[in-house]
Amino acid sequence: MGSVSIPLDHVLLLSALLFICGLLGLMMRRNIIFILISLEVMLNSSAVAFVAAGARWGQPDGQIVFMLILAVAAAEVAVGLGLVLQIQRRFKSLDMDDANRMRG
Amino acid sequence: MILVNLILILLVGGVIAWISERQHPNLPRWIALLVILFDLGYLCAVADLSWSQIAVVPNPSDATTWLFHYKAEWIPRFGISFELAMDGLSLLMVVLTLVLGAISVSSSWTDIKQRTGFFEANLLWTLAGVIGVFLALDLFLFFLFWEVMLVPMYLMIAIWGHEGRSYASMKFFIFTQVSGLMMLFAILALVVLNQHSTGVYSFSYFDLLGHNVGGDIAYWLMLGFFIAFFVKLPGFPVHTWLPDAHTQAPTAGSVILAGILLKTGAYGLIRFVVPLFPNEAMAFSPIALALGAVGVIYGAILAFGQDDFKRMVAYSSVSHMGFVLLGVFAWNTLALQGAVMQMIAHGLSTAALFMIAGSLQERLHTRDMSKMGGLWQNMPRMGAVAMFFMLASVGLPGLGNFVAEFMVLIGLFKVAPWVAVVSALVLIVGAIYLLIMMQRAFQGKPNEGLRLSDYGGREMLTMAVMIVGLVWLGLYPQPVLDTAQPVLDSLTRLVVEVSEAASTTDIAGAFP
Amino acid sequence: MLKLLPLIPLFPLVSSIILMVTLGKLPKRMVAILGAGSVGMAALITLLVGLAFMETGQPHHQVLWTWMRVGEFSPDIAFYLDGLTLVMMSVITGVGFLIHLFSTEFMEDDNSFSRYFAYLNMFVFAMLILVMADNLLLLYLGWEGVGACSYLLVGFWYQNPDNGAAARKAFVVTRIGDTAMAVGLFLLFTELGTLDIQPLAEAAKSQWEVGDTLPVVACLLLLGGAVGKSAQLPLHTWLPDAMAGPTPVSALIHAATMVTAGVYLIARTHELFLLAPPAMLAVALVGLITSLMAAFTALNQHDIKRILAYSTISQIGYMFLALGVGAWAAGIFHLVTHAFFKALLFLAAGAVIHCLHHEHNIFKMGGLRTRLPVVFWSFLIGSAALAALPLTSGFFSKDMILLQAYELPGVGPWLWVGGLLGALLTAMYSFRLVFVVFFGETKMEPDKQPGVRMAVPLSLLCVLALVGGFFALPLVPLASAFPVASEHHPSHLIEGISIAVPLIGLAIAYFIFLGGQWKVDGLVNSASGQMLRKFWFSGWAMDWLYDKFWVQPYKSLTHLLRRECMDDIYNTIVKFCQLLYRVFSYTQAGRLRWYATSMVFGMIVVIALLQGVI
Amino acid sequence: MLELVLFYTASTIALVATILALTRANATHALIYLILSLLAVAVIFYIIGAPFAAALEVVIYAGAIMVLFIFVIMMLNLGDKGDRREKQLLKPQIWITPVIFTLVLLVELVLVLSQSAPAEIQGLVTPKQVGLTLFGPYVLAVEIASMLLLAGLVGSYHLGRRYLEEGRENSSRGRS
Repeated sequence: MGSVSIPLDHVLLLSALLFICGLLGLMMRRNIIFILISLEVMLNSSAVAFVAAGARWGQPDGQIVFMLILAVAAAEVAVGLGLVLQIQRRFKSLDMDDANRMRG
Repeated sequence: MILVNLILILLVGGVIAWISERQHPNLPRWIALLVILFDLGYLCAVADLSWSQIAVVPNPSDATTWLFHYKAEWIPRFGISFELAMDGLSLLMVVLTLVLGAISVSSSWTDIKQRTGFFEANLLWTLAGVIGVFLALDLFLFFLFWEVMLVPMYLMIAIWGHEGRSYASMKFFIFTQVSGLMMLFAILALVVLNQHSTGVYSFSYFDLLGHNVGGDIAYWLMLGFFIAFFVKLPGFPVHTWLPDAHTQAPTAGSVILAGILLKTGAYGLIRFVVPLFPNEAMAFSPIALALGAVGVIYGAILAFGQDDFKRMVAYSSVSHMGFVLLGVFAWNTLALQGAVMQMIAHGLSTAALFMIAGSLQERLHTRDMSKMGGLWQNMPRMGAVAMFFMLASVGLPGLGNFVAEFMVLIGLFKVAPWVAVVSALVLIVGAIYLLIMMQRAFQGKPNEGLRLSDYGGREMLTMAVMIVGLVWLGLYPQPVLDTAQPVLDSLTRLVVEVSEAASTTDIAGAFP
Repeated sequence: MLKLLPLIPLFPLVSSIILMVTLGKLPKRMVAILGAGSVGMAALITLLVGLAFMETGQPHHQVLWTWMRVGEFSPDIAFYLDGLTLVMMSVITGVGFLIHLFSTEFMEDDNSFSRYFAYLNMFVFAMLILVMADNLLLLYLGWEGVGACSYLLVGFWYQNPDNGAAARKAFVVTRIGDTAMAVGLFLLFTELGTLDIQPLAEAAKSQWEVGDTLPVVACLLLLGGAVGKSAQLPLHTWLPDAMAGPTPVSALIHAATMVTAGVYLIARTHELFLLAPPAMLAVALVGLITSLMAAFTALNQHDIKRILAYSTISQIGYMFLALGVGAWAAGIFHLVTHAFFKALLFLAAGAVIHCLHHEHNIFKMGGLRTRLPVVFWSFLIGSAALAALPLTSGFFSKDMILLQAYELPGVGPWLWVGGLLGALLTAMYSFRLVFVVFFGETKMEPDKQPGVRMAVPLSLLCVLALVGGFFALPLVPLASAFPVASEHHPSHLIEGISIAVPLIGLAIAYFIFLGGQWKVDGLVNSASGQMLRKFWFSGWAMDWLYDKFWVQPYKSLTHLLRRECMDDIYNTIVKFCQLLYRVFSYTQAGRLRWYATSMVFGMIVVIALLQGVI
Repeated sequence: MLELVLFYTASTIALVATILALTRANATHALIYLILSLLAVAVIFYIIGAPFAAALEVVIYAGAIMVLFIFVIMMLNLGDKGDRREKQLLKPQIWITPVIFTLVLLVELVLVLSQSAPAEIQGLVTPKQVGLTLFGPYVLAVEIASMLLLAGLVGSYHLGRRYLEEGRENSSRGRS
């Protein structure tokens, strides 16, 4: 892998596309599971960007941030799924439009 | 220190009254009454004033010429100090506050049954705040007291009020708070402008007095002060908090509200608005006079339309306090004296009417006049007392209100004859609603089945104090006039000097 | 002796305060002694003071204390005694005492006996202050004081709402006049710098010329006050209703004293009026028109007290006429004689009512001549004086007025003709009353006879009504107070006509109401006759007019405003805030997707800004 | 050259799998696609010279986290209930605004990216480098991450426990 010629732009473009996909999923889906999945996608896409940026300079910082993102994702998923359980119990549905108790 | 003690006695007394409730539920009342009387006694004994002292015309911008003066550093960095001072005008107001305070304690003797300690504490704290307002001459301190007196009053309405208390207390609070905010802006702007020209921050009245801001900004600052006091007065059209607050407040609350709190607005107009911004206030006077005249008539007309006894009295307050506004903005000695007299006379007569309303509510459990009638038969003493205060409110010569209204009108007539003529119409419309009130409550067919207790000794004594006060004011008001005269002289002179210096248009010519 | 002056109002005042403070706990005998006695004492002192005054004839001025002093505004509590004051004081305390005496019997059965005397004494006090006042402000104190007492006494029987309404009407209508007067005081003070009556007159004479506008305005404002208090057009409507009060009250307040306060005011300030000829003419015209209208109305009433009330209005109209033509002394003379005979009439009417189970309708009475002889003679004498039959007191005073009116250049003869017509009507209605009530067949039997405390005042007043005209007493001191009219006797023809007219009236009344020679039923019962009757009965529909154009609009105005339209402004602010709240709370719908979308929108905008796209 | 082909293939797979994952009605299917997408991303990591990241992506992301998802879905026992409403996705008023927004955003991102100078991936970053840096200058971040994970642990335990306890109560209540 010595002669790497992958353009950074393209990796970042991929990251952007993944991010957009996640965002679109976040906005369109009602099911909270899918919302969590979309969040994962978005986190992952940013991770791609970080790793790519780290690789661009040949520095490990990108991967370290990736690991931090991983930690965030893990914690987020743990809490998020706990919430999913609660929402399912309380509203008998995973549809977030039903769980709008917070409307002003 | 005398002035600080005056306030401290009330504050500490409030705490004691609050605590004492644990010993006996009746104790707070006695303590409150004694604290107020002690305060009054303290003022009389320690002050030790002679007429010759009072007769000295104070220089408004020199604190040493005042009767008392106390100053301590507070926040020197911003020129804020704890500065109290008393002249004849504040002396009158403080005495009125304490007398009416004692009366209001008496009026709520049987009215308040729960949490008496906290009630009396709030009452005393309100009085402390009001006295602070009357004495404070550091604008920051003044604003502090201005806000401080609201909170216990708000609590009194919100906790011990009648059925619509939360709406009324909220309305009261919002109206006074918003207007107070405008005053705060005006105070800060005034201080900053003063700093620009002199280089030091100072909130002291004495430092700011000579400072002539000038220009459009001064007009707006004047309006900031004016609105705060005007809402409190209350003037038309920002009077609407008053009928609600008065109606819903407990009797003692109404007495304090009508008797004292409204006077702080009038006091502010005399003490701050005109002296700080003489030219602007005089330029504004046609509008203020028109508002005053409209308020006078409007209050009387609306009072006629009310069924609720207290609401009617509240509107009569709007009407009567309009005279104060007229008196202040006519700004000659006669009208100003009338305004001061009106503050005192209205304090007594309206407080008495509110007490009567309170006693009626206590006995009949309603304030609706359409459900009353013929009560004279059941309660001749109360009827006679009500008749007296009704006639006082109508402005019967020989009683305090007449002297006040007549002096305001005769002073106003020099400045703005037509405004005086329109305001004089209140002699007619005022009579209409007060007579109807008497008819609906006390005259007409009596309800034979009703067994009501007439006024007892405590109530008659309280009323007698006010009756004697009004007759005294009506037949020999000279001591009051003499006390206020030097202050008003100095203030009117101040305005004349300033307007001569600025050579603005003649005041009299502004409103033919 | 003159130093005793302040004692005169003090006696009734102290008595009144004692009665008020004791709240009816005193025994009735005690109350009667206190109530009537205090006025009696006042009358006695008035006599002493009067005698002392006659000796010197110099006006007496006594300052008690400074009422209020602010700059140049410094009215005192001070009394001023001259002939005019003395005459008024004599009438108030003298006639007042007789009426108090009468009341002790008339009101004997009333529960509120003590309250009654408290009010009545207070009234006497206020009235005395009114006439004794040295400045217009103190006069105004008395002026308002008598108004308040009148209000209290008209509504004395408060259980009946009608009485309350009458009392309120009396107070409010007079208050309209009072307000005009107050404005007049403002004007006088602002222009002349004082309210003391004597310096005021001096200042007016030095500052104003005859025919200036200001004196005319000031005098018209004062006239407004006088018109209200004295029940003249257009503020006369309260007086007939005020008859709701006890009859002695009507006699004292609404016949003898208070209603003549307007006459007193104009006489007191006559030096101002002399500077304002148009105002003088207005006074005369108001007086003449009122007297004629009220006389027509009196002819059609059937309530005995209302007839007398309208007659009072009419007679005060005469006094105004006198003042308007400059016959000051004649006006005051008529005031005095009127006080005698009208008090007599009212008291006699009171006695009739007292003895006939509180019946007021004259057509239910009749033939009382033999049943109540004392009352009959009193009434007859009173009516004769009222009708100005020759040699009674009313004859002299009325004759004087008419002759002086005739002599006024210009409109004088016309005023005289009007006055004569009034005199004719006066004779007609007064004898109609006498004939209907005391002659004819008996329709009701009296259940009691007036006792001695009623009979004595009646007889004394009879004497006064008969011979009061011969008294030089009122005229001597008056001469010092007023400019003397030119002594110039008119022709005998004029005097003859003046004498004849009341007799003609008497004859007409006799033929219509007693003899039955003239049948007027046909005329009365015709459609137009009925309408005219109704119109006059209602007092020229003035009440209706005021109700339509003043009372009702005011009521609807208050009804419109009572819900506090100012609050609508603030409620609009509240509504606006609530609207904003609703709009913004819609964005906080609790929908995650909406939040996400709005976040994205925000992102777009932020990035665009950072990139400088926008 | 091979790397380029690999990169573009993996990118395509990652994108397509992500799109498929987000448009599934069934959550389990979606997760499978998502795992596929993550694996593809792991390949990309490897290609751009971050083997350690690639390993972590596979082990933790595709392995642990996704398994967590699947456990929960199995625990909820969803069935077909929720699926029907998801069909509304196809209605334009649901998707039109998000799609427009995201497209705009994409355009903006592309614009941003296009402004930077073209650059290429430098080369391999070994796990040793990563480890040294991680516990060198970034040690504080590690601590923060550990705190975060602890908080996540406590939070999920708290939320999940209440769910389980109430479930037990409900079932015991049902029995009695």
